[in-house]
Amino acid sequence: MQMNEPDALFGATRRIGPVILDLQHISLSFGGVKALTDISFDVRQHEIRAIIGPNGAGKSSMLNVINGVYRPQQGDIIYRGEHRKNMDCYAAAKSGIARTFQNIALFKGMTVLDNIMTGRNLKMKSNFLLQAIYWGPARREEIEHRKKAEEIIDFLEIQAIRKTPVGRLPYGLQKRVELGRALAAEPEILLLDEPMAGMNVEEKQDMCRFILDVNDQFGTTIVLIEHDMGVVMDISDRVVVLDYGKKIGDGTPDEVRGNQDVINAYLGTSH
Amino acid sequence: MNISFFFEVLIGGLLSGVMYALVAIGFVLIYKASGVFNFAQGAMVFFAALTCVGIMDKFGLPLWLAIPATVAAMIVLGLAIERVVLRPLVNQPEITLFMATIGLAFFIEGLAQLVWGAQVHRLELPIEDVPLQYLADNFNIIVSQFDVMAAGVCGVMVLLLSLIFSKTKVGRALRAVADDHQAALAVGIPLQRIWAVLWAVAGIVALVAGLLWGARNGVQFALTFIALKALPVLILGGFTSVPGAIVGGLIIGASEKLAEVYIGPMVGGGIEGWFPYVLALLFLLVRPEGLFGEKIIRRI
Amino acid sequence: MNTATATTAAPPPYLSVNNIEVIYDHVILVLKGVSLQVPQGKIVALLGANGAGKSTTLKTISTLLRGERGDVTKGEVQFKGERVDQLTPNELVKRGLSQVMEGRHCFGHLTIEENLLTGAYTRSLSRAQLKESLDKVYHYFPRLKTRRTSQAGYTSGGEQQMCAIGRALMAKPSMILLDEPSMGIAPQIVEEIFGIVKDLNSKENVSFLLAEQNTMVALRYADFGYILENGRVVMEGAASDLASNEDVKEFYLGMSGAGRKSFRDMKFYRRRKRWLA
Amino acid sequence: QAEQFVALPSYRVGPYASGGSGFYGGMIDYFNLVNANGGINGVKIQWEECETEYNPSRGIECYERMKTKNGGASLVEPLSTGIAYGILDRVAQDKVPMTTLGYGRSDAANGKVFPYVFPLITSYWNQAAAMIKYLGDKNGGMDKLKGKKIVHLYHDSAFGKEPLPVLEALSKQYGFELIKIAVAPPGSEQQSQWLQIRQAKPDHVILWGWGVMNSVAIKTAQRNGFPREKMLGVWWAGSEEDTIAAGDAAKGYTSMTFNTPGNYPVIDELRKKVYAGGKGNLSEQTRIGSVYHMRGLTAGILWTEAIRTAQEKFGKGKVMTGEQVRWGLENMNIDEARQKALGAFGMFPPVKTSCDDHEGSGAVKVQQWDGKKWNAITPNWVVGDKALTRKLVEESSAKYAAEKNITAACAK
Amino acid sequence: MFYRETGQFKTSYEADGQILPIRQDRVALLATLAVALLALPLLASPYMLSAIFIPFLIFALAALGLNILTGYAGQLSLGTAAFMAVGAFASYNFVLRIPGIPLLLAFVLGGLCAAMVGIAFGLPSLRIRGFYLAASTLATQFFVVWCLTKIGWLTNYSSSGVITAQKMEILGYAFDTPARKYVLVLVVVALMALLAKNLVRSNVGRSWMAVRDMDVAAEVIGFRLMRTKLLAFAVSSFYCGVAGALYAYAYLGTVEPEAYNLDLSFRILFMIIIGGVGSILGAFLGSAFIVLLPVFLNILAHGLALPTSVASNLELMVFGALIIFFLIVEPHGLARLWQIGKEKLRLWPFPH
Ligand SMILES: Nc1ncnc2c1ncn2[C@@H]1O[C@H](COP(=O)(O)OP(=O)(O)OP(=O)(O)O)[C@@H](O)[C@H]1O
Ligand SMILES: Nc1ncnc2c1ncn2[C@@H]1O[C@H](COP(=O)(O)OP(=O)(O)OP(=O)(O)O)[C@@H](O)[C@H]1O
Ligand SMILES: [Mg+2]
Ligand SMILES: [Mg+2]
Repeated sequence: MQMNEPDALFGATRRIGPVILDLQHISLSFGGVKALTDISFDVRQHEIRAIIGPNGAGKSSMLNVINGVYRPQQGDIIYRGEHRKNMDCYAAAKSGIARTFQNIALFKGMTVLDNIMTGRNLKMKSNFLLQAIYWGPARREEIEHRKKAEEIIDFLEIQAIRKTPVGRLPYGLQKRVELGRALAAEPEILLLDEPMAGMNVEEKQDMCRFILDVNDQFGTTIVLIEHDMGVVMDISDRVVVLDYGKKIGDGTPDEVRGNQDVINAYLGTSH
Repeated sequence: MNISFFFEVLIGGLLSGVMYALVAIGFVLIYKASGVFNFAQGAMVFFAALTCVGIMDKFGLPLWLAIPATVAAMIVLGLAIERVVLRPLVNQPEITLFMATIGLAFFIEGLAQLVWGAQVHRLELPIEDVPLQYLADNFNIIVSQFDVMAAGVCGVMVLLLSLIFSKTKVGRALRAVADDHQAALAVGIPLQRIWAVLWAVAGIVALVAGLLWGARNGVQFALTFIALKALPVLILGGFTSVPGAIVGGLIIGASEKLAEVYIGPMVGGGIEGWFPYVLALLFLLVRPEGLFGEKIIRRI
Repeated sequence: MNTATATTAAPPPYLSVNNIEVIYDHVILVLKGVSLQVPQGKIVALLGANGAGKSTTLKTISTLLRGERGDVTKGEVQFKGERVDQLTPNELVKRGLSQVMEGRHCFGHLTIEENLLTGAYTRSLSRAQLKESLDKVYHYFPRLKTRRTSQAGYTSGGEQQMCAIGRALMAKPSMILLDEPSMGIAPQIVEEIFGIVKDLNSKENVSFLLAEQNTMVALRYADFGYILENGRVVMEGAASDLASNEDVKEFYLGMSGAGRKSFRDMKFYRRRKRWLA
Repeated sequence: QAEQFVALPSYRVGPYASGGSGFYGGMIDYFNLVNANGGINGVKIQWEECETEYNPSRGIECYERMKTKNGGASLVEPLSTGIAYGILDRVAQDKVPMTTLGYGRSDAANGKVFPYVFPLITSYWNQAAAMIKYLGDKNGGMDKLKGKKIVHLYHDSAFGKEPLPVLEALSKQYGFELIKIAVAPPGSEQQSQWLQIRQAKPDHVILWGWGVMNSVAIKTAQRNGFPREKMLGVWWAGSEEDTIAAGDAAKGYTSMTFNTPGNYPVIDELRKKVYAGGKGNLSEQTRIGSVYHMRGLTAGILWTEAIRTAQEKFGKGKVMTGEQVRWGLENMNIDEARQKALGAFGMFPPVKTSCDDHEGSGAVKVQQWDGKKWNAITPNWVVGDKALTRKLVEESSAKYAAEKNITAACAK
Repeated sequence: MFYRETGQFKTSYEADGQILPIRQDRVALLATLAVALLALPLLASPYMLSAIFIPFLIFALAALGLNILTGYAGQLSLGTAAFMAVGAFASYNFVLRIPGIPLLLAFVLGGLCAAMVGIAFGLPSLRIRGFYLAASTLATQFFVVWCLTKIGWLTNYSSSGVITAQKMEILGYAFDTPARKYVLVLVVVALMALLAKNLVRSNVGRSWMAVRDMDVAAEVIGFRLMRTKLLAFAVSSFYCGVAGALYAYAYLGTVEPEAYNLDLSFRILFMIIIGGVGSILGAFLGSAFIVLLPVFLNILAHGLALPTSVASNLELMVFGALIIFFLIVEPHGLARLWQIGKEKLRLWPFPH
């Protein structure tokens, strides 16, 4: 991986593919609270799809539905042509959906490296007895995955904190490590929940670059929740807007920017 | 099946359950206030009871004077625990605090026997532990009047504490503390003072439990073991609920007695040691936070 | 800004942090002598990259550091002319200094309203006064009102952030330490939050020390700013001066000579230029 | 001058501290008395205590630490079944004789298999047999036991189950119904057990309890209106600690004992020579002559007598090795005349040991609590069916020998 | 200045993944092992071997087991002694009933039995968390001991429910002296510690820690909660089971079920908390602390010539106070103190 080389990036071409994930008429409520009401939208291969909306609109809940943390009461999820009523976490992970969380959900007691290695767990095959003996295949496997993890560490420029327990890291770095953990799974779809919260502009720029590179380089499809409109408008291909659990807009950044409902509900007049 | 015998077992169980609840309440208080599972509660019960009879024996004071003296001792103990043990451990993981209370238990046990000696004492409360004549004569059901009184005391305590927790801002503050020490400090809840008060109150509750249990079993080291009887009550009722302690106590008491009498003989008896735990465990499978406990929030 | 008292002579610092040094876990040196002042009735912004030590500075001031195994090994903190680094957080809140912690820290099992009510713990208020304070917070954050009976643990990230800010306001402090208030908040609410800050500042003369990543907004509202890097203050000055400083523009505002650049057009990772280290 | 070193892995904290302090207090008091009187033919006794907390692991450490000290320990008494088990093999290897007064393995009475273990005076099996004998006598003859109901209320552990073979065999033999009711340790709650007992309406309740279980049993019996006179406890349920804790409820309660309560010249001497000089081991003088204290005194007497016996064979005024003391323990004969000389006539049954019989007696008494103190209610020592228990001893020790590959033989 | 890793660069991930990446540490560990295995059996007194080192190692093994469950997988358990009991009584029965079975195989089988019991009692952990689970694990403790006293077959119908561990013989070689027993225990414990270290630094270990730190996130990443938790219960119980068997065979000899009581469970728990939750080294340090401290205090109290009842109670109080003291100084246990000490040494003589 040589993403640090700008030339490599100029050459890459982004090709938006067919719909890979289609959400149809999703409704989700908790007791009396309606978090999502009849929401449908789709995600195409290779695209960067943003979800925006005011606080409590149901954005995070949407991601939770996509990867099976929440089970919607209604609706259909079609992922790679397969219909399902809902996902379950394990199946989602297995089929290539990885994510980051709004309230950082790193494993606090583990080092950065270990956290990133956990992202590769689904790719590890040797059983626990072999691992206990740590000989032969288990050892080779561990080293091979360690290499991948190190590539990600290099990519995210967090070499220096490799062996630091994540609990000690400042907020912004934790966000980056979490991205690393998701990337380690080499996902097909990457769900990012406010990856740039708590970062300054410079760090956001870096993060954007990471996201764009992942998208370019691996063709990873990205679903992104972000409150920084600058970021959303600059890097996403299409944007869904939610408000009070309802979809109020969907389209290219420019379309959304012009949508009066969206302006009223979310963007305000200053944008 | 003999119906009156069944009722006798049931009532006996319910009343024992009240006695368990008495100890469980002490746990609840501490858990509510700090999210700490206070392993030293049993030791505190022992310490309180022993101090009370110790004062009576050594200084020849009557019971009604020994009790306030012991209350004072328990308050001092509560303050000391806060200052020396809890304050430096603010915001530490629960397991660390739990462990500290184990150290505390050793300390208190050693202290109690160091000060008051190792021998067993008797403790006579003004109310005798004999069957209520009326019930025995008319229904052939034996219910000890002592137990009835204990139930009354327990009821009053539950009522009082529930009121404090539900009607005052301290109650709310306690729940806040149990959720997040740091944030509680940040909003200005005087954690230290609250803890000190709560431990002192838990000490007084321990004294009540110690007096009742001590009158029943003798004041001896084994009083520390009754904590083991209170645990299933606690998990069944929920760690954070005072009414839960009493409801849990009744359920555990009744079912353990019924099980020992009706199932015990089939398997060789002595099942009271584990039966309440297994029962509570099965119950938790349905409600992982106990009957009235706060639901554990697992969300990302 | 409080124009009535504004004179040319610098007002005595309301809060002053003198040369503090902080070590975590006995070995990790995080602050290497940080000094800063907040004059009464001013808004001071604390800027810096991830890990610069902003949160640590705020926690040192509010003495919440102890709970995280951090030690202040040098320096002192003064609030209203009194040394406060040995006080408990409770005493500080009573003296009028409140902190909104980074990462929300709501009481998950309490409802939103109960969360807000705990905020008023240090004040003994009548029912009516309490209601009034609550209404004020609900007025600032209407979203909270609709969720007032939900357990905070089940509300959305932004709602929790609002709850945390609202909770601090309930104590009616005269000085607020705000740690990343805009994090996870929708843009127009961010504006509103800063509006509230300005409002409290000018109407009730509340002073603010805010650690903020959204430099653009922060400098717009602040009077004064400090830039922290690797546990040291590397630059300080009036907000307007900082905003026009070329380096600050480049690193913190994302603007180069030609104005704002699109995020998509960033083709290079930043080779961080630093004042120090 | 050389001293005879003995090891006391004692416990003075924790749940059993009251018993431990009384028992070891008695032993130490007696050693002090012996030393004050010039020792055993001039050889003073030297002892060391080590806190075990009644915990096997710590007990073993104590034993290992003390066994080589001061030229080697020549006797040990852990007063804890768990610790006794833990050092059972070790004492044989190290040649340190261990006494287990009234507890531990009953089959250790067979000295051919357990050369270094001495369950002196009486074992659980003989006690159980004696209990039935007593109950038979009380009912007017063993044949009167037919059709009677006896409840065995026991501590649900190895300890409580130990007498079952004896009781079961006797129940078959004499035709009484044996109802076994277990109490889950520690036994601080027994309502259900006593309701069951009330339901069964037994003629007697044998209380095979330990620690808090005893006082709770007595109390709960009272709560359920069961007469205490019909309760017969083991000797671990027959001390002041058990009855005082139960308060008035204990009045009339009976238990077994192998010490006759009362005052003895040796105790008077103790007060004069030891306590008057401030060297008494008990912190409360009221406990002098209490059950545990007297049991400790008895142990002290047996130990000194064993050493004395050994000296007679191996040289008076010399320090005996563990092996030599073992011989002494195996060849003791404390008859009534000797007891008189010791000022302890009747305090414990006469003891005569041999290689076949490490127990040396098997006789016990029954005592009753009158609300203030214990009184013996059997004038003579009660002995049960020793043929039966002997058979069990043989069988069980043979099994142990087989498992351990030991060839049974008397040590020289 | 003498504890520096300067100049030691890792050229491969393999080298970096070593158990002890710093050369000094490796040398020190090997030296310790060599001394423990070669010198100690010859030099140490039988007392040290049989009353200190053997229980120290056995408890360390049990603590290791508990640490896997509690420290790594985050499931607080108060039933450790029960698993030890299962291991001991099962091994006893294997040796008794299968003539000629190799002793070590019997230990392993005993451990496997414990693992199965562990899995059974681990099932509730899928729903129950925290102290609720901890209190529930007491069910294991009481139930297992109850079974052992009730089911005569398990104790070969010995009248009192006591078992006598058979002679330890491997390939005709009898392990009957303290030194021999010690060597056997040491080898078993060292091997199992190595395996445990391997486990916790590979994917299984990470899955445990992930579940411990945040189980919802672990699930999202693709760890299966049920499998992970049950595996932790199984492995942990296996370790405890083997430790229990060693406790019976190499230490106690004759054992009643009561020897595996709640008290023992708590002692093991102290060990991991004092030593360091989630650290292999911590299990050893904790075990040393809990085994040695009472002995040390006891000897100290003797030296002061206090009346024994005072001394004993003071001992207990000091023990309790020291636990609290250590927790305040370092909540993460001795292992962390050790680490901090090393970090300080690395910086020495410059303060920072
Ligand atoms: N509890 C802790 N233990 C050890 N180190 C810590 C701890 N908390 C913070 N640190 C370290 O202190 C440094 C400063 O952290 P701090 O949280 O103050 O940064 P910050 O400026 O607030 O960053 P951010 O913008 O990401 O919130 C970081 O390098 C971090 O690794
Ligand atoms: N597990 C839950 N139980 C109850 N209510 C929930 C739960 N999860 C989400 N909600 C509610 O559903 C609504 C949508 O929440 P969600 O977290 O999806 O918002 P969001 O769009 O991500 O907002 P933010 O930008 O503030 O993060 C909120 O009102 C929240 O309180
Ligand atoms: Mg969200
Ligand atoms: Mg910060």
